[in-house]
Amino acid sequence: MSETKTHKKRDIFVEGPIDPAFIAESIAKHSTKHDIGAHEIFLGQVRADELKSPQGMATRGPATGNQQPTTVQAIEYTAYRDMANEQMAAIREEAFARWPITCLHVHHSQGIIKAGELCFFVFASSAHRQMAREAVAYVTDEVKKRLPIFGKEIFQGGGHQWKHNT
Amino acid sequence: MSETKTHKKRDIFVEGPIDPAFIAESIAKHSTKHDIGAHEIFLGQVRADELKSPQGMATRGPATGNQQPTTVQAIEYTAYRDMANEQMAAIREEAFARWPITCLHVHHSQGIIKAGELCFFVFASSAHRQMAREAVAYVTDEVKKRLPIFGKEIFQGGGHQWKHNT
Amino acid sequence: MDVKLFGLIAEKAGTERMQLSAPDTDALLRALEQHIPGLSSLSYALAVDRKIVRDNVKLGGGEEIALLPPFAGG
Amino acid sequence: MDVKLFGLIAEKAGTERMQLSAPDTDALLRALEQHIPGLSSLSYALAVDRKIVRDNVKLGGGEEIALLPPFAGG
Repeated sequence: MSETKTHKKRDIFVEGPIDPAFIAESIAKHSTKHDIGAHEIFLGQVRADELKSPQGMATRGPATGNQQPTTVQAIEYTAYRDMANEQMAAIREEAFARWPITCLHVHHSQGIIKAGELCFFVFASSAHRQMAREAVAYVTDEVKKRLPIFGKEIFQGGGHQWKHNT
Repeated sequence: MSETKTHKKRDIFVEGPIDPAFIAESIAKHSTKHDIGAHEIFLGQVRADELKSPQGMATRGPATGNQQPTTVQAIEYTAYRDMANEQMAAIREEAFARWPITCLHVHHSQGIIKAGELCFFVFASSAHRQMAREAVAYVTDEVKKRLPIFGKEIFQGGGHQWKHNT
Repeated sequence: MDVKLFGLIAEKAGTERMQLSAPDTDALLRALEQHIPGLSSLSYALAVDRKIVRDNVKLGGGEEIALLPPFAGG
Repeated sequence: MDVKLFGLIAEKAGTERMQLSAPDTDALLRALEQHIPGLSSLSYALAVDRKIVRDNVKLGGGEEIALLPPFAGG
């Protein structure tokens, strides 16, 4: 990837869930790059987590309707978009400096993403598998740590709590 | 995944390249599994490698037409299919024994796969990212080491040599 | 200056934006804790011009300020 | 017994199948090296009933035998 492309202003956010057809298109675009031998992809999917303890409810808002929320029905993602994109640009440069990868694509959802839907897509390609593998692991972990993205877990039957990465 | 499913006879081989649309379908099928939070995917793509040294030609057959083959145009994959599927079943059991993954899918091409086309697809899903990531790395490496799959690199302008994993 | 609020903090404050003036980030945080109920008991970070700031820094008034609750991307 | 040949070895032998009889794998390999030009200088593994065998094992005649050049999957 050229310096120009690396520094290009990119917006990783997409409205709503990530469509598997979009992932297929993204993969297919690489068929013209004949120096690529390996693609590594990470996808985040919204889990229908069960609420385990009442402490978990400490931060939820006033329950509406059913007073016993149980499982996560959806996550509503919001982001400090400008800062998130700047952080992502920094992570991207770190990844290109560290591994000889051919390309790197990252997308994250905004808005309401239901359980079973995809909210996060990290995709790296390289000549050999080790580089793409390590780059995807690094980028996935750093995005979770460094990007100001907020997730409101919405419970079945009403109520919510704020997710936080550990 | 249930014991029965783990031991089901599976055939990993597909004729020709792996279609990105097939990958999309495979991803989409997991939207009903609400305990999945992470998918990790590895894809192998045929590289148009350049022939670097005359030693590389030691095993190629009689050149036809052009006597100076340069880059790999395609790989023709053949396999000892029964043994490969048995080895894959063993690797699958090792992966399920070692990581709490929800599912694991592996597909490999047979026949002629052109540069830029996909020949190998490894896909694991789990609640959290670390397990799927490690399982895909393990399965990818073990498949390359243990499955009797053979690759004839066909050069542009004629001639070929036999690929071998290092 | 304009302070952006996100997630749980925006929820507690009942708004995504607040207008305050302060000479430095320590003073700004004291003002924010007065305006947002329970802020002092929450875990958050302060960003000045889209960078997280941990020590006290002077503010000119033109900075982009944001209060960030724990991250949850991915 | 029926011996399956693959990849480079099938190419050298000019066939994907060979009929030979031998009491054990060592004797079988000697017979194969006589029939396939240059086999002794190649890197290969022998599989008996779809498992790679490194030591000499007795053969009853009903086994599935295969000669495997280096693997190239993935």
